[in-house]
Amino acid sequence: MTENDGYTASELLAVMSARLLEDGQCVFAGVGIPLLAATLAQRVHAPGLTILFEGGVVGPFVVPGELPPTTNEQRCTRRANMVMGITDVLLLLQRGYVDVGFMGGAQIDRYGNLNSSFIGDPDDPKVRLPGTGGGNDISSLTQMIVAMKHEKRRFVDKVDFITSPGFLAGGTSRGDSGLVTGGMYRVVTDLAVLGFDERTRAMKIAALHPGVTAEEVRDNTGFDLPIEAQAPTTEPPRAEELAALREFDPERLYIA
Amino acid sequence: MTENDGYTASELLAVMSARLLEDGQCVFAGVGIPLLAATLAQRVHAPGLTILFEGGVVGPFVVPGELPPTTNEQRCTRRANMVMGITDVLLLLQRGYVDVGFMGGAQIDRYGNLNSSFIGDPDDPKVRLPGTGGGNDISSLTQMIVAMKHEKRRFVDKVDFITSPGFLAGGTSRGDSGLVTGGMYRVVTDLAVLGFDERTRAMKIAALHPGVTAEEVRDNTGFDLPIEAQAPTTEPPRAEELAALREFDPERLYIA
Amino acid sequence: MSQPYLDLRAKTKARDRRLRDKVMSLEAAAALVGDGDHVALGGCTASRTPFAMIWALVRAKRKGLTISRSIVSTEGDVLFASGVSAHIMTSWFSQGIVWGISKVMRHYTESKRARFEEWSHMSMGLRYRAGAMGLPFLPARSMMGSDVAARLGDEVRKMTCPYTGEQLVLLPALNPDVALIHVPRCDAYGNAQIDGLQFMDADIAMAANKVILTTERIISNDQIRRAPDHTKIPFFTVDAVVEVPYGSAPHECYGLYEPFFGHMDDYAEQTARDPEAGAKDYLERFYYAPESWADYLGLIGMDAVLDAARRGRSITND
Amino acid sequence: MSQPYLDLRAKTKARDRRLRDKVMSLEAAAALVGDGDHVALGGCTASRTPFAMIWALVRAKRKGLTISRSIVSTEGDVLFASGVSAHIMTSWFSQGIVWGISKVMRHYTESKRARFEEWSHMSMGLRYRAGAMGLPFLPARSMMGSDVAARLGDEVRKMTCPYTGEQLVLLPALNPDVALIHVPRCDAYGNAQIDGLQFMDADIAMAANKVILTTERIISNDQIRRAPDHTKIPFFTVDAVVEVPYGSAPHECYGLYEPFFGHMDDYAEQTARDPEAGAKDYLERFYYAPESWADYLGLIGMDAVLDAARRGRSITND
Repeated sequence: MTENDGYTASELLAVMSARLLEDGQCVFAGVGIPLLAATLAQRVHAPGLTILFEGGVVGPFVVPGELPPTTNEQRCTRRANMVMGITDVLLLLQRGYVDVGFMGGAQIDRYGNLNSSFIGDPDDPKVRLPGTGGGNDISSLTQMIVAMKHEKRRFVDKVDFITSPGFLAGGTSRGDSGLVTGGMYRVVTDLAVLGFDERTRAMKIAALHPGVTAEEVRDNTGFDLPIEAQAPTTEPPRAEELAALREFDPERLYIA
Repeated sequence: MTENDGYTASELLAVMSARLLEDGQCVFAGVGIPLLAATLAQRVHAPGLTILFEGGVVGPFVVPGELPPTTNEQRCTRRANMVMGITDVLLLLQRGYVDVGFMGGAQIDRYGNLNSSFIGDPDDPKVRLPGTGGGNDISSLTQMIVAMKHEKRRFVDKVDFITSPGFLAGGTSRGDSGLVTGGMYRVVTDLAVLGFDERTRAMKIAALHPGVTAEEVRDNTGFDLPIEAQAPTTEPPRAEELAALREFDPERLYIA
Repeated sequence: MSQPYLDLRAKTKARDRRLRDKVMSLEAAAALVGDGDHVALGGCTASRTPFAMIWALVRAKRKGLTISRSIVSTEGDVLFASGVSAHIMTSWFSQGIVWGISKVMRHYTESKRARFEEWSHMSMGLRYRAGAMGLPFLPARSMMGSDVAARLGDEVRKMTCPYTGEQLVLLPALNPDVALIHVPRCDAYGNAQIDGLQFMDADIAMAANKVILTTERIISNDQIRRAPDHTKIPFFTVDAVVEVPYGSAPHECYGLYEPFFGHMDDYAEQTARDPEAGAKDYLERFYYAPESWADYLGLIGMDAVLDAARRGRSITND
Repeated sequence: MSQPYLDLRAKTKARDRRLRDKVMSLEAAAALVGDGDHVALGGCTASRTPFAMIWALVRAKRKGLTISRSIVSTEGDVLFASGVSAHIMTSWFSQGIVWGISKVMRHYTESKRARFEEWSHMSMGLRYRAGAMGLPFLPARSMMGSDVAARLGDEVRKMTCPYTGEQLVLLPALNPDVALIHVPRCDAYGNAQIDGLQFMDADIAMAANKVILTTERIISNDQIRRAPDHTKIPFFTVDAVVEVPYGSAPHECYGLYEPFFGHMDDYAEQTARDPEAGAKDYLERFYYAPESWADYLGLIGMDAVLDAARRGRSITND
């Protein structure tokens, strides 16, 4: 994926994940690609999508060219229906008002567990990452879509640290831990759309992006990644999708 | 106590209980005499008294002649510093911001337990009373002042039902039940000011109102009521106190 | 292990939570309440009581409702006497302290024809809040030692705090089937702004499985979006919006009208003489006879409406 | 059995909670913070960060503070690099997502000279809320199964719900020694109004044993009393009020100014090159050298102030 295809990897990510959002849903969106993709979905095919930001914002309209630097600044409240406290907006997840959580990821494993805390041994880390933010709560309490770059160092057999729970050790282990709802729904990358096996809860290829082979995906994945029978190829980003994205992010903060 | 003394029993109650409130305290006041007495205290000797109403009101000034019918109507918010939710204002008691709770009572026993729920057997009551309101919470979570008419049917050996806990069965039983703070401080009646023994937690006469004898108090009490050594006689209501009261309640809703 | 949480989530997921027009008539909204439902009422005592919706439910002859509210005033009498409910859960139940004990409440509860289930005021609030938070309970330091808790039996459990060894009571969550809430203004989608006293309304709306708002007026969504920090109830919790001016009469709506004291005095007098017949007569005259809410207000009287409004609006006069 | 609740009550009782004038200088307010205190910060990421108070604490060479906040941005770097704190409790710690990972945070934590104790975002909120409610903990359905909870050991307990048999985590209350909160306006007594994003501030104020408010402006108590439903923090929780225009710079204050992006870009670049020396140089230039908060703002630059204000005020332009 390069500029040669007419879009960047980030644009592809934003478009492909936006398409997974359905009209009428409440989506809890993180900053960056998720915010951009949710806004895109709202403008293109899901006008009844309600966006929630963890800063405490319900149903805002992000103003083109004024993307907020995080979900905790005034820009993300523009033309919102409601602003509430952080704890209260996170409790909407626990109460069940949120259909889908949507965030980026630094490192993910075969069961969809996300790590945004430590690279290496947590007691003596190579890199101390910024941490969970709302990630742990969102992924504990609702169904998840994750958007991230497909690189071998990011798709690892076992994350160094489970910051945001996916299916933990697979099978029924998530439910057994006390997390009786939610779980990973899709991981969207610049190469493919990934799903999870109903029983084992292991990651698998659900769809390939245009021009990408299963082999290429596996080469960029640190664990064995099966492909669904008849996994389709996704439709390339359409001109209107790309135009909308570029209108939102003219400074290319997130789509570069 | 009659109009012959220049004041009614209710006026005496309001004045005597107002005097127990100290400048700088936060008082959680019920409607009726408590509201009136707290307002009186604020105007006469405790300008730094903060009044809280269970409707969710912090630091109001009650407007003379517009006494609210309950603590849940707009009149009790007049010139308040803050209005918050009911649960939140009650939680101030649990957090410890409130120095004293102040309410009326229908029936009280020797350990200061209050009944405002049932006269007779709760399963087959002679009278179903209106219930606890905030009473149970206030008396569970802070130190209490209770203002009530002194009648034998109200001062009973054992209440039919403990709506608002005083010292329960006396001694350490209140703390043992899990109520680690609060407890009865004073009961103010139209005959006397009553306190509680430090050890047994039984009620006793702490002061007598002008012209009242210990005998007269006992005659109107349904249980044995000792008198403190050197229990003083209270100072009669002063003209300024009565004038202020009558300014607040010109329709004599509560002071009749 | 019971699964009320999974049931609650499933019900919530099945609701249409889009930003959509929910404006309807009182009668259409009343049809959203089913016989036997647990119905929570917003407001408190004589403030923002959802009287117009209660009026519609009485007229629709709804049966077997369990009612919950922070404090119950005359609407409890009406619900008992009309046969709409024989079970009210609250912390205090009477018209208001200046009118003494409700004879109607006494009549129905002492004869065991109806039940007044008593919880402490904060317990009611924490039960709604637990429901709003998606929790099965909230802990508290109140209610211990008293007969209020004892009478509720297993509904109030105790625990020892694993951090401090302290005793705590646990208050089980309430997730009402329906909440009826009266607000001064909201948009057609249900974003509601509430001035002044908030009571337990935000928690009740968040906890309930269905919310019916009655509102003094409907404002545009654009007005909501200009002050999103004034929204107290978000649209996605709301299922119906009904515009009903003076929708809390004869109780008050903050900043708009105070209680209709004359009407409430008359009601108290009439029901004190004969609770059952008095209440029935009252229902006949004010609930069944009028053809519309405007007719009902007309029976209360234009002078009374204007007087209540004058007093209500005076809150900001000084 | 420990007695943190009785201690909390005793501390609260000992505070002077009267409606009294609490206006003082930044320096006098800084003296209310003791070495070793647990200090909670209001705001979130780059919003309403109490930077003026942090600036004063750095200048006063306060030591050994434990810091807690919902999300920590550049103020965390400053607190580590200045030696004011070596222990920060939060859910996310870096300047902000557009600037990548904080090199200063990495430098101090990876070398074990400071500790970043990680809790989930909602857990931080519920810990403050438990403290605000006078409870020893609040239950929740988050944090289970993850290494975030596991790493916190006994601080996160589990329980089985006695009503439903479900597993719940318990989050222990936080009652900070001091809370530093920046608000757009409050009166001299500490009644604060906060527009827009509320974050965890109301809970933090209610939970803390001492509250220092910095405010863009002090308004009269009369203005507060005209709209008591807009008060978000009540006066009796507040111990000090300091008027500091642009008191969150270079972060934002809702409706008044957005973040000073240019300054934050420069900071990120300077600390990325050499976290320790970069941060020390930054502290030297912006914290120790200026004689006053106005001097500090002057160093950031009048153009930057005006630009941030223009952007901040534009929120209601459309």
